[in-house]
Amino acid sequence: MDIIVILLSVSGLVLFFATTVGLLRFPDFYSRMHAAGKGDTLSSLIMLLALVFYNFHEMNLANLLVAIKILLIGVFIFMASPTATHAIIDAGYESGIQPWTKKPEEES
Amino acid sequence: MRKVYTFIIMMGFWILLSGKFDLFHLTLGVISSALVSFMSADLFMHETKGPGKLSVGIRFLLYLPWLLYQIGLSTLHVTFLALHPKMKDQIDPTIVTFKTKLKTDLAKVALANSITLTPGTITIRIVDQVFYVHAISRKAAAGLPGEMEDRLANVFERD
Amino acid sequence: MIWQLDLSILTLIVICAFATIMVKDLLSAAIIFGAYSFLMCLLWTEMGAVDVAFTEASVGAGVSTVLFIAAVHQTTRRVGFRKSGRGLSKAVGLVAALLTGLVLVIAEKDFPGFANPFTPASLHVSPYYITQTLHDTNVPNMVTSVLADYRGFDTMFETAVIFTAGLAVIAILRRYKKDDRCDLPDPHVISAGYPDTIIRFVARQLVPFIQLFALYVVAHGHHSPGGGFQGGVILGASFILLAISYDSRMIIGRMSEKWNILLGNIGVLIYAGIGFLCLLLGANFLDYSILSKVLPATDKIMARSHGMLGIETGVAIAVMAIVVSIYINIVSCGKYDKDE
Amino acid sequence: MDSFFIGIGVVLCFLMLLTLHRAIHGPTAIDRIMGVNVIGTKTTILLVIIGTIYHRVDMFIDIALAYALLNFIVTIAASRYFHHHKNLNPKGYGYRFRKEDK
Repeated sequence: MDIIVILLSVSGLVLFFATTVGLLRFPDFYSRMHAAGKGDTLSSLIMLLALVFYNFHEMNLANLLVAIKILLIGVFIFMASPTATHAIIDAGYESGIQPWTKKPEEES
Repeated sequence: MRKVYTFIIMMGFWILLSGKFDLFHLTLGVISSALVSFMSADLFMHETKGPGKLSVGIRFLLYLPWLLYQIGLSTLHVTFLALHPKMKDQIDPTIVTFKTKLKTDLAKVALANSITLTPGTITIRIVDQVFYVHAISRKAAAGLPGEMEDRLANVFERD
Repeated sequence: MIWQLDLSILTLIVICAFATIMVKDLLSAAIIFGAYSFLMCLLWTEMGAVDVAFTEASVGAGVSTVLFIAAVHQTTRRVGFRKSGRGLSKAVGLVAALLTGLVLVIAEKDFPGFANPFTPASLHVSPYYITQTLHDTNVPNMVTSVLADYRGFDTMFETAVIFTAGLAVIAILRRYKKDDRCDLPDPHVISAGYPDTIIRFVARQLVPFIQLFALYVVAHGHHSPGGGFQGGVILGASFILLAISYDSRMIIGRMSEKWNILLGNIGVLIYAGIGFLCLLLGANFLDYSILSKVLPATDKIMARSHGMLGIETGVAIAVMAIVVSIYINIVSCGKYDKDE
Repeated sequence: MDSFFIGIGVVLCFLMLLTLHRAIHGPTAIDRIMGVNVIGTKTTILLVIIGTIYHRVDMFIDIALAYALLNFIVTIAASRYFHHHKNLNPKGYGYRFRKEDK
């Protein structure tokens, strides 16, 4: 059981790390948003799943309720995170950020 | 009618949250759920048509595993791009538009969020029937709207 | 206390605090302050102060950052500062800060050591609360019982302070003249952009869950962290979410100005009314155990528990009304019921 | 197992530090909103992890739930600002003591 928990949380951490690196490395706002919006959702879900497994070591009502609440957090993140991503990128589009393209001299 | 549905859903949510099943707390739960369904039932079920919802819910649950698979793919895609040493050669961002055939708000929102969660694309905005999508590479842009729209049309707009 | 986490979170907090001061763009400062509040909540949680952490979570994430952004929205993003005399004022500020720091450092040595078990507070007051709370009041969460019962008087006047703050905001911002023009283009702003289907839909689905969660927090303040204040703030935040994703008419339709002010009054009245009820029944002010005469099927201990629930409800109603009223008055430029 | 979770918490804090660079440095205010949104998600996870370390998840879970519900509001409010004020990065803004201020 512990092996599953360790495996899941380490993979979640790796995905979080990739998200953060993407957040720092991508060239423009829109591509950074790809990193922030996508990497975050799945890695949070994986981490939460690991915590559910860890807290569910023995079967009783209290543990079951805690596990359900952690899963509820996952559901709300799953609903809210893409919407927040959309809100931010929409604000960027509205305020007229130029997307980065292969040939930067063509714009301007 | 929609107040009753909202009340039932809220009561279920309360039982999950509360975890206390004595009479006092259940009474509080009934009062709170009634209050919430009085305040915001019209928000929660804006366009409901009644009991036809159940089959839609079941089909949506069947759609979720495919979506999770896509999310996994997209995360791996982003990871690959972020850690690639010559990342700027790999990406080629564009903004594309396309017209959808979905009609209800629910289906459009589900499509928009699915696009956001699948590899290489993010929905920027919806204006009436037209989606503005930012794609990180030409290949991702070419795949729009693709399979997803058909699946969602199957979920939400089949009679 | 986990020192590894303590240290890393503290580093982040210090960086955030400096960044908030150094950034000149006020909108960015408000946003970074949001991150500061997240980290602060983590620090409280990590030290085990769960109720304080909950307050920080609900206020920081739900209300305060939104109010800052709304204020920046209605005024300006620019920081105003004088060109001349900056050197002198900075020198004066530095001297004042250094002097205050020196005084604090000197005063620090009179304090008891951190987590010292032999201070007067740890020897007399805390053990009583720790050992007797459950026996006295049947409330497992000590913080709730201390706030609402043992020190109910304090909390009542805290509620009154919040109420007064709401009144002050109304007195300063509200404009009653019909022809009073606002310089800004649209008084109902922050949200009246084009209709964004996705945000509206998701907000609509989330609002009932947020409201029910708020009521759950109020009702379960006895058993888990939370209580009237946090629940009220979250309830207010749900209305603010509606106002942001639609526009402020959406709230005004649900809660007109008259109702809003009335609700604020009712909240404080519930609190004071329960106190006076105890007085009428022949006990001290806010001594809930006497309520067992009125409430059916309760002994004295359960009466204290139920009395606390009553005043928590009052606090929640008052806080919710005040939060909504402050937000609407800032956003609509003081024209709450403009269209009516 | 506890020390494993403490290690995970410290690594998450380190990642938050990296994200904070994006949140503080910008370049635009929208990048800052993005950074703060990511920090908010990480905070939610870290709250549950702290609860796990203390073996009282039932106490800490409510705070995490509140964050999962409320984190969304700040992001939307901040991004709504740009529907009315379209000046993204006006001149003379940024850090104090930069050259163009003088």
